[in-house]
Amino acid sequence: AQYVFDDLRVEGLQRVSASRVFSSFPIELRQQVDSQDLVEASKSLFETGLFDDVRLERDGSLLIVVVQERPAIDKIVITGNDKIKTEQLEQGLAQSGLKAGQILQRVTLEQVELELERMYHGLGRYSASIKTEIESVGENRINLNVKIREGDVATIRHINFTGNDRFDNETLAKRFELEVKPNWSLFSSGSQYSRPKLQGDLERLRNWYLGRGYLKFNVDSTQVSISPDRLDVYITVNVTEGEPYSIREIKLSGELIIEPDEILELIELSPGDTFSRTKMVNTTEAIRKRLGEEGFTFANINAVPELHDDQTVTLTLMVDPGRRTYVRRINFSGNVTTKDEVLRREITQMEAGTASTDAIKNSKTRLERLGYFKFVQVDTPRVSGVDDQIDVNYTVEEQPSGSLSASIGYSQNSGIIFGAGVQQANFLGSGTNVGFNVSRSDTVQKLDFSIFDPYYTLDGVSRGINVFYQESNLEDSDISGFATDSYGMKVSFGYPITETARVGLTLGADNTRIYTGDDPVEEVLTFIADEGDNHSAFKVGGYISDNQLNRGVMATDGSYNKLSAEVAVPGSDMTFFTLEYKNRYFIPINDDYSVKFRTDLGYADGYGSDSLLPFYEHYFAGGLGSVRGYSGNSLGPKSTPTDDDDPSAFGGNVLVETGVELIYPLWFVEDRSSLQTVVFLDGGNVFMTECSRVSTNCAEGVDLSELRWSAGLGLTWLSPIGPLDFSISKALNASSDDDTEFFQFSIGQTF
Amino acid sequence: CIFPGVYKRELQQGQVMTDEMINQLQPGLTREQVVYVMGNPLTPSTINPNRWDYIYWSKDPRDNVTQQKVSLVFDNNRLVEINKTP
Amino acid sequence: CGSLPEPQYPPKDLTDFDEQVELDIVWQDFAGKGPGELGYMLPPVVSGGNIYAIDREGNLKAWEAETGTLLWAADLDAGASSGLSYNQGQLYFGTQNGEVIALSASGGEVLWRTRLTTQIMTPPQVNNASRQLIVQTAGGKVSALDELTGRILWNYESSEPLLTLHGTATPLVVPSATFAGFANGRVVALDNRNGQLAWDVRAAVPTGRTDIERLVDVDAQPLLTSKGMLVVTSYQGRLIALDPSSGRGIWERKDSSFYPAVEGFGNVLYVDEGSNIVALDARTGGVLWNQDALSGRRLTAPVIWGDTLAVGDYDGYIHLISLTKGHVVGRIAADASGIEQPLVATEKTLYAVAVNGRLMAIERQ
Amino acid sequence: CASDQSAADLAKAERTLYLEARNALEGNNFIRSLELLEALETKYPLGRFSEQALLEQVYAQFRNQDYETARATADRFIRLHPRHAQVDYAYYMKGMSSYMAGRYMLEGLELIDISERDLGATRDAFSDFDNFLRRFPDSRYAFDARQRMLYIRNVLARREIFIAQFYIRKSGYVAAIKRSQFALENYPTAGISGDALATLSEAYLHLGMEEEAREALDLLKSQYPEHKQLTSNGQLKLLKPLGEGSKAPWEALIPDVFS
Repeated sequence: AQYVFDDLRVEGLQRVSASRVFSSFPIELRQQVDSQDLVEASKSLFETGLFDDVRLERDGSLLIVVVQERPAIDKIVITGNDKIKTEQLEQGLAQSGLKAGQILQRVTLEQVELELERMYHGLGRYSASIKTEIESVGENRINLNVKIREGDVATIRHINFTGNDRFDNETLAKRFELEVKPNWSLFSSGSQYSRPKLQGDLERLRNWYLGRGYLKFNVDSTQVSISPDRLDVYITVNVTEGEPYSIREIKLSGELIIEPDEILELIELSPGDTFSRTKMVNTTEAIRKRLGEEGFTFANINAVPELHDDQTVTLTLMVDPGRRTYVRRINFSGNVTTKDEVLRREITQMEAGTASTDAIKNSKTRLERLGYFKFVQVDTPRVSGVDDQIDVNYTVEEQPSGSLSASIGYSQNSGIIFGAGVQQANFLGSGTNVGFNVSRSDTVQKLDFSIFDPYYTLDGVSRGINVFYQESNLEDSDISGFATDSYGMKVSFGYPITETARVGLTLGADNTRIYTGDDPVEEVLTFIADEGDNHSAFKVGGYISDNQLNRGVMATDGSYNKLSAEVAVPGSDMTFFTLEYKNRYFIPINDDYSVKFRTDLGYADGYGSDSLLPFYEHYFAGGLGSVRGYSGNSLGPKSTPTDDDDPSAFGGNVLVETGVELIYPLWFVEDRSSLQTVVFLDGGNVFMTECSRVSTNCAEGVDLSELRWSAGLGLTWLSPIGPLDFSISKALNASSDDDTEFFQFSIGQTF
Repeated sequence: CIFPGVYKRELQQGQVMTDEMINQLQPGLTREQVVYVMGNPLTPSTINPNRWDYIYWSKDPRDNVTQQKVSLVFDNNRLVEINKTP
Repeated sequence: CGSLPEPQYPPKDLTDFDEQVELDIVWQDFAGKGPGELGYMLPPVVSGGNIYAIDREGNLKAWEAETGTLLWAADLDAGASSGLSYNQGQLYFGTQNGEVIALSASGGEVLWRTRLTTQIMTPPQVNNASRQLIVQTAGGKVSALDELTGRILWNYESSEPLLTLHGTATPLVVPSATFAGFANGRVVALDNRNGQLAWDVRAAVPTGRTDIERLVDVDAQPLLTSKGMLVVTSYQGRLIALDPSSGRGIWERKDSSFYPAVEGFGNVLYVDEGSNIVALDARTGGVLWNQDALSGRRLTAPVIWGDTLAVGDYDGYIHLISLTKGHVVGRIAADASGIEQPLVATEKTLYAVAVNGRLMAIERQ
Repeated sequence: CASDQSAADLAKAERTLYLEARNALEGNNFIRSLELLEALETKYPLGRFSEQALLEQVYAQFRNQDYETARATADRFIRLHPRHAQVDYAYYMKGMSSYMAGRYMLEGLELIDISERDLGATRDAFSDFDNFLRRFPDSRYAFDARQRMLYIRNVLARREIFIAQFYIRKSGYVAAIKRSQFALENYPTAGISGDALATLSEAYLHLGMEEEAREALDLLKSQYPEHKQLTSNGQLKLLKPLGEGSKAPWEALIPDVFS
C-alpha cells in the first residue's frame, strides 16, 4: 500500500532528542512511501538500540512514531574488586560504551561480564567470576550492580622438558622468562602464565640451541594444563635436540658492491667452528651496516645453511644490496626556539645525496652533543611511490641551555650587591653562546660580556669574543687582603681537525691594578714593591680539544680531553705562561648507571726576568666544581697577614684536581635528561713551586699527600633559570685550618 | 704553515651513475624503463618538464671536485636525446 | 597483600555421624618423597601379595602387602610421572621425560625403556590377551607397545586444545579393544590389533569464550559396568553411558567430574567437581542419592571397598560412604598433610599415600 | 566521589544547565561554562541541547587557549554530526585551533623568524583550512580562513628558500636545486618565486651547468625584472663566490670582526 505523509510526530520520548530520532528514521515527508519503507525505517530506528519497542500509527496524513525508551544507567556499582581499582574497571566499561548517563542497550549486559572477565584473565586470574544485576530506580533509570569474585592468580607450578638429553631441565628453564613460582615470594610476575610469553620463551630456547649449533633443534609440541581449582599451571615442552653442527665452508653470493675480502673480514665464523646463530646474526648485521655506509640503506643479507649428514654445514651469504637509496628531504621538528640552520649545519648527511646509515646515526650524536636538547630521535620513512628515496626526520625536545641569574645580596664588607646576568648557550635559538653579566656593590663594579659563535664559517671555524671590566673602590670597606681593578678583551678562534677534535688560537690583552686595604698581606706588599701595582699583559694562547661525549650536558658516555696553553708575551709587564689539561672519562655500566672520572691539572709560572707568577693569576681550589666539602677557594697555601689576623687562602701556581663519580638514577624520576644524581669522591689542592720570600705558611713544591679528599652526594638539576647544583659532602682528611662546608649549592653557574 | 688544515668531510651530492647503467640507455626507452635503469631522477627540471637531469657531484677534503651529468630529453614519454658531460 | 582467595567450592566442616565401621592403620612406611606438588598422580600397585610404590624422583620400593615389611628398594635415574602397573612379574611406569620403563618385580632392574613423544601421566595398561602394553601420553596420543621388548606396535593420535585440564585419562583395555578419553572431550574405541578407530563419540561440547570455559577434558578411565555398559565422565561436560560395541548413547546426565565413575551394588557412583558424591541408577541414569556432606573437601577418586565407597580428602581424612543410602559410615584421620592420590583397595586392606609420601595400610577392625 | 559541585550540576535539569552554561560563556567565564557543558554532556548525551553544547565547548576551550583539546572537540563534533547546519564552524575552528597553536609569542616582534622554526602546528592549520575551504567555499568564515592560509603559505615558502640558500653556502648545490624546485612547484603564488629562481640559477652556476643557469636567469628576468639579486646589467649577484677553494685555515682565522 502507498502512503503520503505531510507530518511526522514522535511520542514516548523521555531523554532522547527528536533530531536523533529523525536522523535514523529515513522517511521523506510529502513523498510516496510504501509499507516496506515504513518497516525498513522502524527497523533502522530499532537498531539504534535505544528503544525497547517502536510502533508506527497513522492518523490521516500524520505519521506517529510511538517509541518506548530503554532505561538509562544512573549508576554503576562495582563491589568485590581489590586487585583492579574501580576507576580502571569503569574506564574499561566506558570504552565499551557503558557509563553513567548512557542508555543501557540490550547487548551490553553480557558485554559487561565479558569485558571485566577479560581484564582479570589478562592478570592471570583465571578463576575470577563476575555477576551483574539490574536494579530499577524508577523513572526508567536503573542501577547496574556488578559483583566480582577476583579469585587468585594462576601461577606456574612446574615446567617440564622431555627429550632434552644434552642439557638438563634447570639449564633450559633458565632460558625462560616464565618461571616456577618460588615459594618464598607471594607473587612473582614471571610465574604468571600467558601464551604470548610462552611463545617468546620457546623462541628464546630455539635461539639458544641455534646459538650452540643445534641446527636440527625443534620444539615438537607443548602441553599447558591447569588444575581444577584453576590456581596451578603445568607446562610441558617436548623437544628433539639433534646434533651440534660445525661450519664446513662459507660462500658469498649476490651483488657485493664492496670488495669480497672486506666482507670476509666481517665474518665472525670460520670453517671448523661450531655454528653459532648469534655470531651469524652479528655477521649479517655488520655487512648490512657496511653496505648502509655505501648508500644501500635497504640492503639485506641472509645466510642460507646447507646441512650435510656429517654434522657440518655450508653457509652461503646471499647479499642483496637493493637499490642505492637517496635522501630526498631532511626535516626537523620540535625545534621551537632553535633555528633550523643550527641543526642542519651540525649534521653530516646531505640532502639529495646517497643515504648513509652511519652519517644519519652519528649526526644524531652530534645534535645531542650540542647540549641544547633533552633527547633527539631520528626515523627514515620511505618516500611513498618512490622505491629508492627516503626522508630523514629528526625530532628534538629542547631543554633550557642557559641561565638567567639575578641576585640581590648583602655582605658586611661589600654592602648590598646587585647582580644580573644571562648566559645563553643557544641565544634566541641562533646557536651562538651569549653571556652578559653586570653586578654592582659598594666595593666592586663588574661587567663582562662574551659571545661565542661555533659556526663562524659553515666548515666549523668558531670565533669567540670576551670583554670584561672590573673596578673596586676601597675607601669605605675594610677589605683585609687586597683588591684589584682589571679590564681586558680576548678573542678566540677554533676549527675542527678531525670528526671530534678541534684546535684553536686565543689572543687577548688585559690590565690589572692592585690596591692594598688597611691591613694588607706581606706577599702583596713585597710584590707591589718589586713589580709595581699596575700591570698590563698581552696574551697569546692555543688549545687542542677532543670531545667524544654522548651528550652536551650531563653526559654519561664517551670522553673529553683539552690541553691549553697561554703565554703573556714579552712586552707585557709580567711575563708568565699557563699550561692546563682537562679530562672527563665515562664508563657506562648500563643505561642507568655510569662512572665518571675527572682530572684537572694546571701549571703556571713566570719566565724570563721575573720568575714568579703574579698572585692575581693564582689557581684556587675547593668548593663546588672543584673539591666539594671544602669552602670555596679555601685550599692551598695561605697568605701571611701583617697583623695577627688569621691567614686567608692565597692560591698557588700548580693545580691538581681529580674525582670519580657514580651516576645513579633516582627511581622516581623518569626524565633523567635534566636531573642527575651522583655519589662522588673528590680530591685536589693547589701548590706553590716557589713561595714568595716573605711567606711563612707556604710549603714549597707539589706534595700529593697534601691533596684534600671528600666524599658525598651531588645533585644537578637543569632548571629553567639555569643549572642548580647541590652537594652534601664529608671532608675526609681536612687539616686543622681547612674550613669545610657540609652543604653547598650554587645557582646558574655553568661549569 | 704549522696549523693542520680545517677538517672537511667528503661531500657527496646527486646520483651515482656507473658506466654500465649509462650504456643501457638508448633512445626509445619509456620513462619507467629509464627509472628502472638509472633510478628516480633527484632533480627533474621543473622549467622544462621533458628534461631529466641526472647529476653527480662530489668534493673530497682537499676541495677537488668530481662531477658527472646525464640529461635526458623525452618526447611524449619516449627518450629522444641523451647527452653526457665528462 | 590481600586475603587468601575464597575457593570456588568452600570446604564443609566435618559433622559427626554414627560410626558403623571402625578403622585403623595396620602398618605405615615412607614411599620415598611422595608425589610432591608437581601434580603427578603416583598410585602404588598391589599384586601377588606385595605392594609396590614409586615417588617423583624414581625411588621404587616393594613391601609385603600384609605386614608392610620392606622387601627391596631401587633408585631409578628417571623421575616418575605416572603410577605403577604390574603384570606377570613385570612392573611398568611412565617418566617425566616421556619414557615407558619396564622393571622386573623381583629386584627392580630395568628390562627395557621406550621413549614416546611427551610425558606419561597415567599407568600403562596391560592387555593380557596379546601381551600388549597400552600407554596414553599427555599429548593426546595412545600407543601400544610389545610387553616383552617395548617395541611400538601402533599409535592413535587425537587433536589437543591449547589449554587442557591437568592430568590424562587412563585408557580402559579389554582383550579386543581400548576405550580412551581425550582432552578434547571425545571418547574413542580402538581395535587392539592395529589401533584402527572403531567409533568416536563426543562426551562434552566446549562452550563459552575463554580457554577456561572451553575446558572439556575427559580425564578419567571409562567404567565398564557388570551389565556391559560404558560410563564416561567429563569435565564441564556430561556423564554419558554408551554401548561399548557401537558407541551408541544410552543415557546422559549434565555434570562435571574429572574422576572415573565406579559401580557399587549395580549403581553408578561418581564424585563431581564440587566433591559431592552422586549415585545413579545404572539403567536410567536417574539420581538415587546425592551426598554433599563432604562438599568442597577436594575428595580423591572414589574406590569401591567391600560394601562401601572410600575417598580421601585434602585434610588427610579417609571416609567410607554406604553404597545403599550414601550416608557416612566410617572415617579415620590418616595423615594431616592431606591425601590427593587415588586410594588402592584390596579385599581386606585400603592403601593410601599422603602428600608427604607416607604409605598407610588401613583395615576394618 | 566527585566534588559536591559537579553532583549539584548533574542534578539540575537539562534546560537550566544549558542556560547557565550560556551565561557563563557570554561572561567570558570559560572554565565555569566548560564545567557546565561537560556536566550537560554526561547527563543528557542525546538531549535537545547536546549538539549546540558541543559547539560551545569548542569555543570555550579555544578562548581558554587550550588549542589541542579545542581541535579534538571540533573533530568529535564533525564525526558525530557530519550534516549539522553549523558543521562549517567546526571545520573552521579546527583550523583556527592549530593555527593559534603554531603561533609564537615573539612572532610579532620579528625577533624570531618562525619560518626557521618548527612549523608542525602551522602545517596542520594549512591542511585544516584547505580542507574547510574546499567543503564550504562560501561559508562566512571563508574570507578569514583564506587570509590566514596566505600568511601560512608565505611562511612555509620562505622556509624552503632559507634552506636552499643554506645549502648553497654549504656547497650542497643539488640539494639547493631540489629545494628551489620544490618551492616553485608547491608555492607558486607565495611571492618568493623570484628568490627561488635566483637560487636555482646560482646552484646550476656552481655546478658549472651554464645552460640551465641561463634558462632560470631568463625566467627570473622576465618575471621579476627588479629582483634584488639582479644587477643593473642583468647579471646575478651570487650568495657565494664561484669556485670551491675555501679560505685556507689561517685566512679563515683573520677576524673580519666588522663583517
